[in-house]
Amino acid sequence: MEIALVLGMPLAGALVLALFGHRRWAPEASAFMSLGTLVAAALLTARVIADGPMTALNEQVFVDPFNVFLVALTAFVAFTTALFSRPYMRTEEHHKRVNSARLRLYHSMYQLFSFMMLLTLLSNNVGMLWVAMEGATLSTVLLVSLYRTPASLEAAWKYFILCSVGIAQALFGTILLYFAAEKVLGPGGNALLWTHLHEVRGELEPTVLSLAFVFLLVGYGTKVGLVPLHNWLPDAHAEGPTPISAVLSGLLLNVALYAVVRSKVLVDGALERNFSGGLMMGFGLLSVVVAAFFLSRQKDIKRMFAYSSIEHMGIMTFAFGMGGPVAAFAGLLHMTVHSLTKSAIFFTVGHASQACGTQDMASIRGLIQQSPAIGWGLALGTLAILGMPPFGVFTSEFMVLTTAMHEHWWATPFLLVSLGVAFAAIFGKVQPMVFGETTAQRQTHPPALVPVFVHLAIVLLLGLYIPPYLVDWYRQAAAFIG
Amino acid sequence: MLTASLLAALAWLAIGLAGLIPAGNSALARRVLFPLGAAVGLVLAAVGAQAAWLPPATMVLPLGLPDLPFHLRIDPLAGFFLLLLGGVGAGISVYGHGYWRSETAGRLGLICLQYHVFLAAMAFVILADDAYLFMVAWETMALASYFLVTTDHRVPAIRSAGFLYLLIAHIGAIAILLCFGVLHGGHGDYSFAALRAAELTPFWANVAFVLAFIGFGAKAGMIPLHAWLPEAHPAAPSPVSALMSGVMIKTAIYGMVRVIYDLIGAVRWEWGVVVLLIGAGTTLFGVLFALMQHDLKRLLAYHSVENIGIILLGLGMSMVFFGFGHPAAGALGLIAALYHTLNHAVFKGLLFLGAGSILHSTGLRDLNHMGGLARTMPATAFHFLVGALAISALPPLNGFVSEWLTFQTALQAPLLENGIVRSLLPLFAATLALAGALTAMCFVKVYGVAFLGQPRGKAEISHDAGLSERLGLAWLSAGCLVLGLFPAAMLHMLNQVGASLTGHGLSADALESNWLWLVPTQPAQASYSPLIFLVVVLVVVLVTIRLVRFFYHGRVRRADPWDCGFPEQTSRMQDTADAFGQPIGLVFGPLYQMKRHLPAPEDGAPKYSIKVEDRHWGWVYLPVARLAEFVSEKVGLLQRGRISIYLLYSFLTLIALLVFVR
Amino acid sequence: MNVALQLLQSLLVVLAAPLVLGWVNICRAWLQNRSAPSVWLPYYTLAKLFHKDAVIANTTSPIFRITPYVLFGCMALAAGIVPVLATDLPFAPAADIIALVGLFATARVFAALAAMDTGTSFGGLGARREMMVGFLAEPAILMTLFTAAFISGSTQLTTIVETLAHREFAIYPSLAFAGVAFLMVLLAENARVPVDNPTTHLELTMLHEAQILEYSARHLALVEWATAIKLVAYMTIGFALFVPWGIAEGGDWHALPLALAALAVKLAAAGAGLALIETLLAKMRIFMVTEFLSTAFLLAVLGMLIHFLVRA
Amino acid sequence: MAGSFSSQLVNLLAALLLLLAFAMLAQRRVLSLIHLFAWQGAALAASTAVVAYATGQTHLYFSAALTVVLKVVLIPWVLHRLIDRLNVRWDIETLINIPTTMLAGIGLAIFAFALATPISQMASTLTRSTLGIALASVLLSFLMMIVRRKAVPQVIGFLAMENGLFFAATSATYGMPLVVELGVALDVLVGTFIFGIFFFHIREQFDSLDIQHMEKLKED
Repeated sequence: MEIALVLGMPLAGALVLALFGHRRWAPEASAFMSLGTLVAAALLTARVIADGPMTALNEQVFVDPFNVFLVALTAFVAFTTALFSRPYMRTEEHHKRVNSARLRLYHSMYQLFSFMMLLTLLSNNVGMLWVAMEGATLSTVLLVSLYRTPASLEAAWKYFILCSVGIAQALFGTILLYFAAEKVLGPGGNALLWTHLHEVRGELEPTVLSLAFVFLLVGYGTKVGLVPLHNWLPDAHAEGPTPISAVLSGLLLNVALYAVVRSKVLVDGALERNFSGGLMMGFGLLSVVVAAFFLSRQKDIKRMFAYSSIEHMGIMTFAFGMGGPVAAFAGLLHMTVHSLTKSAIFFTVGHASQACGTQDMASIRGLIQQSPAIGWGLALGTLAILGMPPFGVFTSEFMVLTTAMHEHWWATPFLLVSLGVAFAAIFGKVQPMVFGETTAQRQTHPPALVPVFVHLAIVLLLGLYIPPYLVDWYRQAAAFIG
Repeated sequence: MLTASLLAALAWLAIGLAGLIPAGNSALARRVLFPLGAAVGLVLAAVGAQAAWLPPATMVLPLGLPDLPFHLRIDPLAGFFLLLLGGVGAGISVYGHGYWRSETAGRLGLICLQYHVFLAAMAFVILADDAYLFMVAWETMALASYFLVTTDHRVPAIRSAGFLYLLIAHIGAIAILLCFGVLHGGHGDYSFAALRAAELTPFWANVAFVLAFIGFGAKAGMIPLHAWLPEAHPAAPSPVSALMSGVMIKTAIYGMVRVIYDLIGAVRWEWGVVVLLIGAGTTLFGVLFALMQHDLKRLLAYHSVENIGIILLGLGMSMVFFGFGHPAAGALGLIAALYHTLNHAVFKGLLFLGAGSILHSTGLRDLNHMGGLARTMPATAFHFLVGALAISALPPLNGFVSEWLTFQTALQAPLLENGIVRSLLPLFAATLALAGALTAMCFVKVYGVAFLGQPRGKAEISHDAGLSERLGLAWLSAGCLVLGLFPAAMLHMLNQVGASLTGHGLSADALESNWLWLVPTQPAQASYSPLIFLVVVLVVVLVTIRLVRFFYHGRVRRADPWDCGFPEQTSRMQDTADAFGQPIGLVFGPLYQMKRHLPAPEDGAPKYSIKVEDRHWGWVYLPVARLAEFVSEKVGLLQRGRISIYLLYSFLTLIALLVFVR
Repeated sequence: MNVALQLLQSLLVVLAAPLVLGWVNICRAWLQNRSAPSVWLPYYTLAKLFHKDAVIANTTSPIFRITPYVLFGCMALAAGIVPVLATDLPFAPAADIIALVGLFATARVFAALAAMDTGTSFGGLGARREMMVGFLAEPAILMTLFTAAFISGSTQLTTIVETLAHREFAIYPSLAFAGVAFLMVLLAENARVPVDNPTTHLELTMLHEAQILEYSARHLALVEWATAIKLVAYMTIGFALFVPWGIAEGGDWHALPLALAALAVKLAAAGAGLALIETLLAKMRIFMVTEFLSTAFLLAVLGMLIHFLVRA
Repeated sequence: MAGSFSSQLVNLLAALLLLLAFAMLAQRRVLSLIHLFAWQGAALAASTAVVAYATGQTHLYFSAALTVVLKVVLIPWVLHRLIDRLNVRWDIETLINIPTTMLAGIGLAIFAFALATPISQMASTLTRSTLGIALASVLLSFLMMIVRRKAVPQVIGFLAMENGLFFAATSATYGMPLVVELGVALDVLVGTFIFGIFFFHIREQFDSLDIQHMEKLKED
């Protein structure tokens, strides 16, 4: 029942807002819808923890410890982003950058986007997973070009073309997977169902599976933003409205990585582990190193944090590539803390760019002096995302590095050098923005910074003490990933 | 014992958080919290002193990673450093209470929080017994001190100093993390007990040593990685720079000793020679650059670099002796190094607090504008004099004791068989002597220019330090005196620390000599009694005064100083700080990158200024920055903006993978 | 028993110091064939100065008035420690040679501070130059002391004297080098001719004199006296390290007259030698002192290397 | 009869599909490009129908009908209207001249066949040999997207790639379950509409559909 609620709420929200999106109370409605989804997700999580994985809707939807944690995370961040977008969108409307028609589009697409993401996470049918992922891309393309500026159009166009082409490869991979599965499970519907595939993954045909994994990795890898395929990500995350950048950076990348990990689990059965693990580690390491060196040349703040997302996705892919319970645990923890921190940073960046009227880092100065909440939020968020210890990002990076030193010691120097370079680049640019004489003006609508500090508090908590139920929840998921 | 120190650290955290309560213009933080912090510091010092004599105790907290919870451990080494942290921290907190009384409410709460989180983080660094808690505490310490350094962040120089500081601290932390990775030797457990148990092949032991040396050296302010220290310490408010210079750098020394002596265990003599070379370089570099400074706090920061060099010399010698299998001499070297760590913490803290009082009352940091402060600030002048004499390693005070012990270690050189090292050791002792004498010259310059003679700048009214400031200064100068006059007690304690770490203490008859004499090896070989020094000199002074008054008279008249016939003596005729450093500039010229601005003959307001640059910027820092810039420029080509190029990238990746798979 | 001997030795050195200074001046006068002043002239000047009223600059702080007494106290202590007449006296274990060097450093720092206190250019000039000589001399003297310490295996002057005195006469090349280096450092530290001219008050050349320019009456007397004691102390350290014969062992009274005689002979010879050096050499330019003292350092290091390589 | 004859028919249609893909690669004019795309849709629908007839899979008939409606009628009509409204100039500039693209295309086809042969031995389905052709057409349309300078041909290339994927689905595995087919078709349709909206915006902003204008977002 909860699954119906989790999926139904955002869909209903999308429809309602499609009709009444331009009304005054639309942002509140959207926030309320997201809150409903969050509550449903919480109930679902409790249910799954209580009595283990379950399927529903004649096995089309499947819930296990791995995706239920992502569902809860997605619902929570979607809710906080909705809260943040209330004042943000009103200020944008106040600045005449969006009219009410576009607001209607924005709110309905936002709810549709969260529906698509939840569907991707929950769908047991690999084909439906692809369709939902494509749906998520479609729903965000129009949002990226919401402001109709040449740059946002260019970003949206590239985002759409590159992601559609990427996901098309994923479709071919799904077809090959289905082809291999059909030989074992026979024709009919359940050859695409992940649960069946999972049981029978031992006897699947190795050559087909390796080909399928390549297509799936390239396909969903484009959505994750791994380096050779990352070019759309900085433009898309920088040009769209900030709530969209927050959700894209925070959640969509996780969902894409979820899809890659799902296919890795299947492929591991057939081939011995180092094939898929090796590929993912290679891509992950390449992303971390290249993204780190991109950072120091950035002028636009959201573009810089987009590159930082590429770097963190690289770390996660590397962690999942390494495999083993500790690395998987680290990967999951990194997914959580990265989403929370990155969305918190985008909230503060949104308010900061509105306060200073530009996203160009050279002209944002002295945030702490003008509005301490935004200034301190950005400072602490940046320090958290850079992996400074009291925060949770350091915990997962510590686990990733220590397991890497344990198994693949040659990779650690690359990781550490790029972490150092990233630290120098990002902090070098953020510090003058936070400290010094201010250039920010008073804003019309008071900034909603409660979500920022809630996120950072959770990340700080995860840094020092991971509550036991969360630990064995991650452990189950990590064991599941293998 | 361990629970007490844990409670003390948690108390500091609580005090820090309490500072945030904005009740009554943060009256709580203004009146109560800092003295409370000082009290907690004293408790910690007492616990530390006691722990030095007891066997190690361990404890596991439920916090931290699921399979690596926080391990805590207190052994004599940790006890000693807790004593250092608590003692010096208490003095500085009392001083801070007075110094920050006039701070605005909002900032005071913030400073109180960051200050006490800083102290607590240092305590946890010392207590940590597993890699994770150590790293968390290490970087929280760096973070808290970064925010303290950038309290008044409106000044661009302070911002860049803060950034440089946090960057080098982070790079150091990365090296330390890598070192722990190398140390754990392959079975995935990162608690220090496991790291100790893991035996390493010689190659990996060398790699671990190099990484630990670079990592902790970056935080201590060693030669190539020191550039942040002369920038960050002056930028911070004075109590914070005292805490950073006095105590934080010592946590780096603690880390170095813990990793090299405890975790790696088998010390090799080649490491000792490396540490000696870098230590000598650091010492000379630090003192020579200090002599050319005219900003008081920057001068003191360079002296911190110098004293770290002296500590490294002691450590290096002890490693050489341990490496060659002479544990007694090695233990003496370790004791000399640890003793100097404590001494430096005490007198550097005192000097920075003194500089803080000057800054607080006259608002001056530039020596060329100071002068004649002894008359208007007698208390600060006296305490600053005690600190200056201590740092110049003059006999009755504590600076001399640790240098004397280091000399005695160097004099054990004949024990060594290896010819080269044996003759090198005394040369290092010579550099130590040169550094000591140069420090004396530097502090004559500082004290003479700042406190004595006529006021150079516009003589605005300068009131002496407040009561609590004076209390803090008095506590630290008392520390200097006690550590200087009764070294034997401290020698026994440090011997305990050395024995617990390396299993070897000093020779038997060095220990059973009574409290009056300081005997490092045997009485015949060397002994020194500071108390007799002081008593005899005092007696002779009093007797002579009495005799002169008795036989002759005590009449005295005040008059203008001898002006050699020149009518009016202006205060500009006195030596300025740069003038005093001029012989050094001549003797050690090529070491500096000097930019001299000489006034032109027709210049209306002739002004002479000299700017001394640090060559390391050109050798180490700028090339690294240029390399990173070059690589990121090359990487930038990946994102040229054309969509067809991007499509080509994904196409080629697909084809490459397909080829690879088949 | 030993305490009496200790007091005797200290008093003797303190009182005899001006005599040695007088002797040096006489020798120099003879060598420059001028008629020599009386040997007791330093005592007269001291007495005269003690009678005068002291004049103190109005800008000075208490340090200026305390320093003469501190200087005198330090030098008296140094006189007590160095085994002038007998070894193993009560004060001997209180300090080894490194502590003695530290003591002289304290005296030098206090003198420089007092000089800076007057607030005139002479004070700064004198302090700066004196400290420069100080930091150049310190490594050199330490290396000489190390060489002697390595030979006798200890830094206590008592043990050094006993080990060197008992060994049958053998030529130690390392000690020879160290001796020359020690002599050069002695000249520099006591402001004798090649480095500084004790008699002149010419602004450009004076080092030590510039520091005590402001002192008058009893303060000046004490400072002059302290300088004299310092010269004697340096000489006796020289004797202890390089010419140790004749010093009474273990504080027995019988060997005392012999020790006194030996001391008198040695002091006379050293005073004459010093006067000879002062007449032969001229004062160097202030920045030539660096080469002078670095050669001293080099000689000392050479001596030590020889000791290590040749075991002699 | 059904088995051998229908497999020959499917192979014929597959060859036709590949030929059309090559033709689109070499095409200069937008209008004829759209016609070729329509023909490709028709070939795909025919092959789905033949497979449905041969294997008796009822849902394949429905997906063949869907393909006809979508790929043969609706999308080409929408593209026609767009081109009239935007009065797009008729010829297509390409980044690299046609002969080299053709050579690259042939290379790709050979590579696709080499890749697909080990898989097709295992395939038990009637149309196992066509997997190689499907992969080839996907890669060819990918190449077409890369070399085109105009927005419209790039979109048509993307749609051709979707055709290739559909053909792979039907040829390798008798088609995906109906709900997935519907979902994919819906996505393609919505994608086309969004492309249309984009054409208007791009024309309005850059008053030309040339992608060269959209190169400002880069690391300078």
